[in-house]
Amino acid sequence: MTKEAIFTPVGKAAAALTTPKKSSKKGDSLFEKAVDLPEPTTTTPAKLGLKKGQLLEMLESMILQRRFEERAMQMYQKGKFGGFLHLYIGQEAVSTGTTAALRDDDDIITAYRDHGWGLVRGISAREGMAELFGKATGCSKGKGGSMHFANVEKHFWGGYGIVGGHIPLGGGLAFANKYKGLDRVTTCFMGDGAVDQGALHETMNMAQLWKLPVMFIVENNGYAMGTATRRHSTGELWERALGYGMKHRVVNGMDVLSVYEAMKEMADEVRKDSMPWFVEIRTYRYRGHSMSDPQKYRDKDEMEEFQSLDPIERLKTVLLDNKMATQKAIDAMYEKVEEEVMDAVEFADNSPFPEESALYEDMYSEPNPVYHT
Amino acid sequence: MTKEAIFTPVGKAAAALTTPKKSSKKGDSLFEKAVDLPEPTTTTPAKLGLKKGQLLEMLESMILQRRFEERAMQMYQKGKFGGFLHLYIGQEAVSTGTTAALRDDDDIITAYRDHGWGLVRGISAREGMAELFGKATGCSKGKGGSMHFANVEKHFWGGYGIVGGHIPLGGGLAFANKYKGLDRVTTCFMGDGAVDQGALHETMNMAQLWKLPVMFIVENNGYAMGTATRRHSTGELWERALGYGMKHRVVNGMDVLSVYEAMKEMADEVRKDSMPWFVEIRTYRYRGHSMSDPQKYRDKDEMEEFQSLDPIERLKTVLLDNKMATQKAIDAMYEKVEEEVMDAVEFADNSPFPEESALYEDMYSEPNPVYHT
Amino acid sequence: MAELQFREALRQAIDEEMARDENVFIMGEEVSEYNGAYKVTEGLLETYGFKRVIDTPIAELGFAGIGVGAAMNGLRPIIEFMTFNFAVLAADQIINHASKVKYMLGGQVSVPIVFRGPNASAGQLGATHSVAYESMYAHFPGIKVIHPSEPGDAKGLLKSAIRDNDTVLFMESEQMYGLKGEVNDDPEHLIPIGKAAVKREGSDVTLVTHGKIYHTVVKAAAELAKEGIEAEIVDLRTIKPLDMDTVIASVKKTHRCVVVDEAHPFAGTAAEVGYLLQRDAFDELDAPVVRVTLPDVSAPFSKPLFDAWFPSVQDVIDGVKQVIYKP
Amino acid sequence: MAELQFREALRQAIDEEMARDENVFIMGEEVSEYNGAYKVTEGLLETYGFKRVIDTPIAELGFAGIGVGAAMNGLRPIIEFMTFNFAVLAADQIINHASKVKYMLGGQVSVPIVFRGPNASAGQLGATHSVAYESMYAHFPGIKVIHPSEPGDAKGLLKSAIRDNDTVLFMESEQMYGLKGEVNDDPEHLIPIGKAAVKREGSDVTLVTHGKIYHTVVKAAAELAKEGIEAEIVDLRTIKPLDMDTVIASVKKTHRCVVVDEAHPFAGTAAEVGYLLQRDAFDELDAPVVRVTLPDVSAPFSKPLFDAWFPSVQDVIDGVKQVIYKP
Ligand SMILES: Cc1ncc(C[n+]2csc(CCOP(=O)(O)OP(=O)(O)O)c2C)c(N)n1
Ligand SMILES: Cc1ncc(C[n+]2csc(CCOP(=O)(O)OP(=O)(O)O)c2C)c(N)n1
Ligand SMILES: [Mg+2]
Ligand SMILES: [Mg+2]
Repeated sequence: MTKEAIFTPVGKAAAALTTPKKSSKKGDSLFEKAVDLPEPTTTTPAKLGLKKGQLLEMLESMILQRRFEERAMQMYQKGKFGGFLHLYIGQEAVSTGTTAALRDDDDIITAYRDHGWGLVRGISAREGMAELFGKATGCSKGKGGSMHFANVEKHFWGGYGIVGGHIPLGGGLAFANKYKGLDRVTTCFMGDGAVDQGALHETMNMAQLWKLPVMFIVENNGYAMGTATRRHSTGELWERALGYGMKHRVVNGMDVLSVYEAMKEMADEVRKDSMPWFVEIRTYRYRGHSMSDPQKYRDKDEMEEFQSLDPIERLKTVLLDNKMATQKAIDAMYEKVEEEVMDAVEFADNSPFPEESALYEDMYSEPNPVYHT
Repeated sequence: MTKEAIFTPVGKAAAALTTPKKSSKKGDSLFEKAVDLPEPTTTTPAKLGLKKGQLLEMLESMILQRRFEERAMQMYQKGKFGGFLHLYIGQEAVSTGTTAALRDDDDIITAYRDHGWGLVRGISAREGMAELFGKATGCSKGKGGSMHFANVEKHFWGGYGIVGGHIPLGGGLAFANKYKGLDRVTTCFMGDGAVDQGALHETMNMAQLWKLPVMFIVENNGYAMGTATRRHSTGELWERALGYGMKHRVVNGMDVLSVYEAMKEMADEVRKDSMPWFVEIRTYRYRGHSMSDPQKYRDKDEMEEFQSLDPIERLKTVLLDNKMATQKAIDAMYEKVEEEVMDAVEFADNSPFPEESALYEDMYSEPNPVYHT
Repeated sequence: MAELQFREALRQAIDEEMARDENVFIMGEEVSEYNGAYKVTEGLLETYGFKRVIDTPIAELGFAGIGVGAAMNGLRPIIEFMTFNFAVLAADQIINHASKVKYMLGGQVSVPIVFRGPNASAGQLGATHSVAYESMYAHFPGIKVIHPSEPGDAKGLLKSAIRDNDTVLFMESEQMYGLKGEVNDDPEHLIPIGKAAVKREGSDVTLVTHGKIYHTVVKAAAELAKEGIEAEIVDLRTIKPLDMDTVIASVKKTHRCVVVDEAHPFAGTAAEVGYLLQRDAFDELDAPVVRVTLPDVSAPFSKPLFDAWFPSVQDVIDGVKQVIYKP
Repeated sequence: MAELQFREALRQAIDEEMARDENVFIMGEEVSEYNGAYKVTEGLLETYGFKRVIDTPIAELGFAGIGVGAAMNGLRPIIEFMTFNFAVLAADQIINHASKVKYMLGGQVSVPIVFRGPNASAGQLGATHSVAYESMYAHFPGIKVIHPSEPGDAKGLLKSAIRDNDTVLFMESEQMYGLKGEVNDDPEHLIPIGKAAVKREGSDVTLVTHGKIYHTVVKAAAELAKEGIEAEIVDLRTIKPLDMDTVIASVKKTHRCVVVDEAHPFAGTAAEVGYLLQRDAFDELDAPVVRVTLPDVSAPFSKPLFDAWFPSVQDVIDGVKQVIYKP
């Protein structure tokens, strides 16, 4: 499909308005594909320095992220909690590969699609589910909910709901690390939609100018809500780096090993030269944007294609092919995770809501702040 | 001088803090030069299609801009008016070459360093000086002052004081032209300091995505207030275009013919393909940022070097060398301009201030708006 | 007259004004192909095409400013913010540009633009998605602020806003979009900006309110009536210009006033109304004006905390009791 | 005690706090090499070097947010805005991030940050450079707002702001930087945030004010004294938390009050003070609270228009006459 001018759209809508409706058939889809995945890495786990135990941990973590959210969705539908619920399902290789590649004291910050990030960075399923339920036992004491998971002690600085708003915060985390002489790397994740925000431009300029030890990483899942990446951002996302002479890389985000390899290499480099990166990790979100998304903006073919690339299935295959796990062991892992998640649901359900007095806690650091009436 | 990290500065200050003070001598300046001028055009005026009359008009306009501001500065120092006064002196080739290259109904918008732009786009010296004096006869009725010259009828949409704030406005002017099917080109000028604002990034993305007939043009005069371009923007400014796959060009802004040639070519192209440009015109400001600038951030050598490239002197030489004007004619031109400016001062001086009732005019379009008390 | 949802009333207003004037267009995140995040613009793409129903990137500052520039150059943009929480990113274009350009250029241009979208809270959306911004913008000259509570008002006022030659902010609520009400279907029926409406007559106390929390006030008035307290409800509809004539006329009758405002208390609309009442109707007041607002705390996510945070029917009743049983 | 200019008092506060705590740093446009657009930071570069005195690009949203992130991660940034007019670009970082992060993460982080710079008008700078923003920010929870009028207060309050563990906005004025006053030179002398000061005693009327226009009020009080009217001046110093105890104590003495505020009227600090007075000291008031503010019009450039726009000594006197000669 050729590029088109303003006042005419790219992709589905153009088709819908210019061609008669027909059910989409494999092979003649009118969609541009949401993202073109780069080739996954061909380096073996062994060459990547990944031991069997680590790989199994990664698989378990991905399964946990997946099952946690599937249950969360059920609980939402059951009315256990309200608000937005943005599921990370499909993107688990990004959080998992990244966390495995980083040091535990490297800093992570992201947007509101944050459950996976919380779970890989030490928020227990219990604390996570309780947060969704708005309970006092939640990771953010029930004050943040789905969009504001955080585990600051473990260097996960949280999820943020203003698109692009946390990008300067990421720059600031890195600034502080550099100021304090710490060799921590800050990884600032964002959706493809956030790339269009001015905050990114301002922060990238300062990061490059000031040599901040930070990586700006786009999880390009093909869509910002109902708008395909190609409809909201001109060119390719990684090209933004060119404007600042910033190092850049495109990564296959459906393959946890590719993410691991790339993140490891880049993080090592940042630790050495304190120069920032702009990274586009291409991935796919299997679910709607939030809970009330009719998803008319994409077709079944595309979904099926990406589902065939499921990052969990892929890692499973690696493990089975390399005889690092048996099907039985994997089944057992699923069961364990299932129990963990069901336990989390029970925990969340049985946990108390915050006391009403909590309304006035955590606004300020001082013990007895003055509230205006 | 090598690039340095955050917490160590680039340029003068680094030198000042690391080497003993000594008076700067030609040849061993510690400064990086503010801007590297690209080669001026070698195309002759004739080949550019410029007639003698046009060249003389351009010269007169440049002299008028220069003398207008020199007098304005005197008047400011005499206490005839207050507020900021940002002089365009040194940059006149940009406004003059651009306006000569554009159609009269092409749109121009710029920042607060706007006197030159107003004068080339039909604000009379009288209306301009009266505006500075805050008189009712000023181009903006005395309500805007130095930073808000405008002549909307002649498609000069004004000067704006929030750095970067007018960039989306420029995009919007172009959007409206396209919407209405007009083939006008919008030229949105900004200082090098404005390049770092998020508004530029957001507008460039939309302009490229939507094919807006707009040119984003940086007048890189080497400094944003006291901060050298290299200290506030990473890399070269024109490189920003690469991030959006936008067409780009670097232009010698001390040579009015170079500006004319480049602007003409690009504007013609925009009119044909409705694709935006990002342009860096390199120039130099001879005066301080505003009236109270000690200018310690640059050295005399640099100033002298750029003064030797004065765009007015340069055009004069072209005219004299090509026998298109005699020294006598040029002297007469200076006299005429001098009279025009002195008349403007007198006009401004004798003009009435706005009536106090004007305070409540021009806030709203309706005849009797409600004001809150 | 027809019974329409709030979103349908808004859509009808936009549709009629787009049909009437081809310089009117609408722009914002998800307004076009997706039919609007909250379906206000549903179907407009089919009618008006991609030229006039435009999806934007998530770049509030940029597209607000493109709107302002387009308005200066002869168009009449309707800029939809997915919510006014995100409009904070565009505040410079609203406060420093849209509202000031005309004045500082000595009247050479106008900025006939409408910025619209949901404002204030909508349930458990957390601290960054729940803020009421009307008084922030009303503080600055050059900005009209409308915040209706019912579909009929919404339609008539949005039409006036689109036809207005200056900058208008038009505020809605995610939680009102499904609300039904009588809507005038005459395309020339406009409701003037700056006129409050007495929505319930009563002689014992005046309840001044606007926006979504109007519906809480209605319920409170019904409760109070059971106790024999007849509240008069003044729905401001427009925050600025503020129609104090209507408020004062009511207070002259009731001599007591509670302002109910879904905003934080400090220097909000309730403060303004309360201040003006004491200034301009001092001798009419038999008790201090009381305000019922949010607490001075950000929005919590947890349901019971959120419920404690949001002003309730009981809070309104308590406010009324306070002004009625003044010692 | 020493007699210092306002800018020197601020500089001393910053200097002392930077000396005391190496996590304190200052960042903003022209603060370092240029010594500050208004010379507040003059000399700090020499003392603390480029690591702690940092020039930024003109990118208010970005560097404000970098400050917030740095504060979350253990530093104590002082972010200078060249003026608060430009901070509107950073409003999202202040309103949606700095003030809310702690709460929405359930207390896991703090944001000990000071945003400072000149606020409100400074002569003929036109519509976009003359706006008073204190009530806009004070409207939102989680933000403390300080706006002193004299060098001594400025120093003691800025030191408290830097040591405060949460978000503080500290507002100054280009036109006050040269103003001299007595300043305590004890590095441990702090002035608590949230305490107003009675700067002149009087029994006939209370004048509540803050920031630059305090000096207009002082002149008005001197004029009034000539006529035998003794005004008590309460300088709020901190806008939020607002010290109404001190205001009410004064009104209990004078029973009349004029609030003088260099801001636009709608939902400004003056409205808040006026509203609270009628709510919390209704029976103490012998006349309605009157406010003296800017008109509801943007700042004009032209000198006589500007002068007509800015509240004058006479406007304050007229306000007092209004509350004193109440029929
Ligand atoms: C500043 C701002 N504008 C708009 C929104 C509403 N909104 C929430 S998510 C979203 C889409 C973001 O897409 P993307 O960045 O690609 O992230 P993804 O949802 O794909 O993870 C929008 C428009 C917002 N939260 N913040
Ligand atoms: C948003 C904003 N921030 C800060 C300022 C203060 N300021 C005015 S001009 C200026 C420097 C701009 O430099 P540049 O863009 O290079 O333009 P030049 O003065 O060189 O023409 C600054 C920082 C402002 N007016 N607006
Ligand atoms: Mg996305
Ligand atoms: Mg410059």
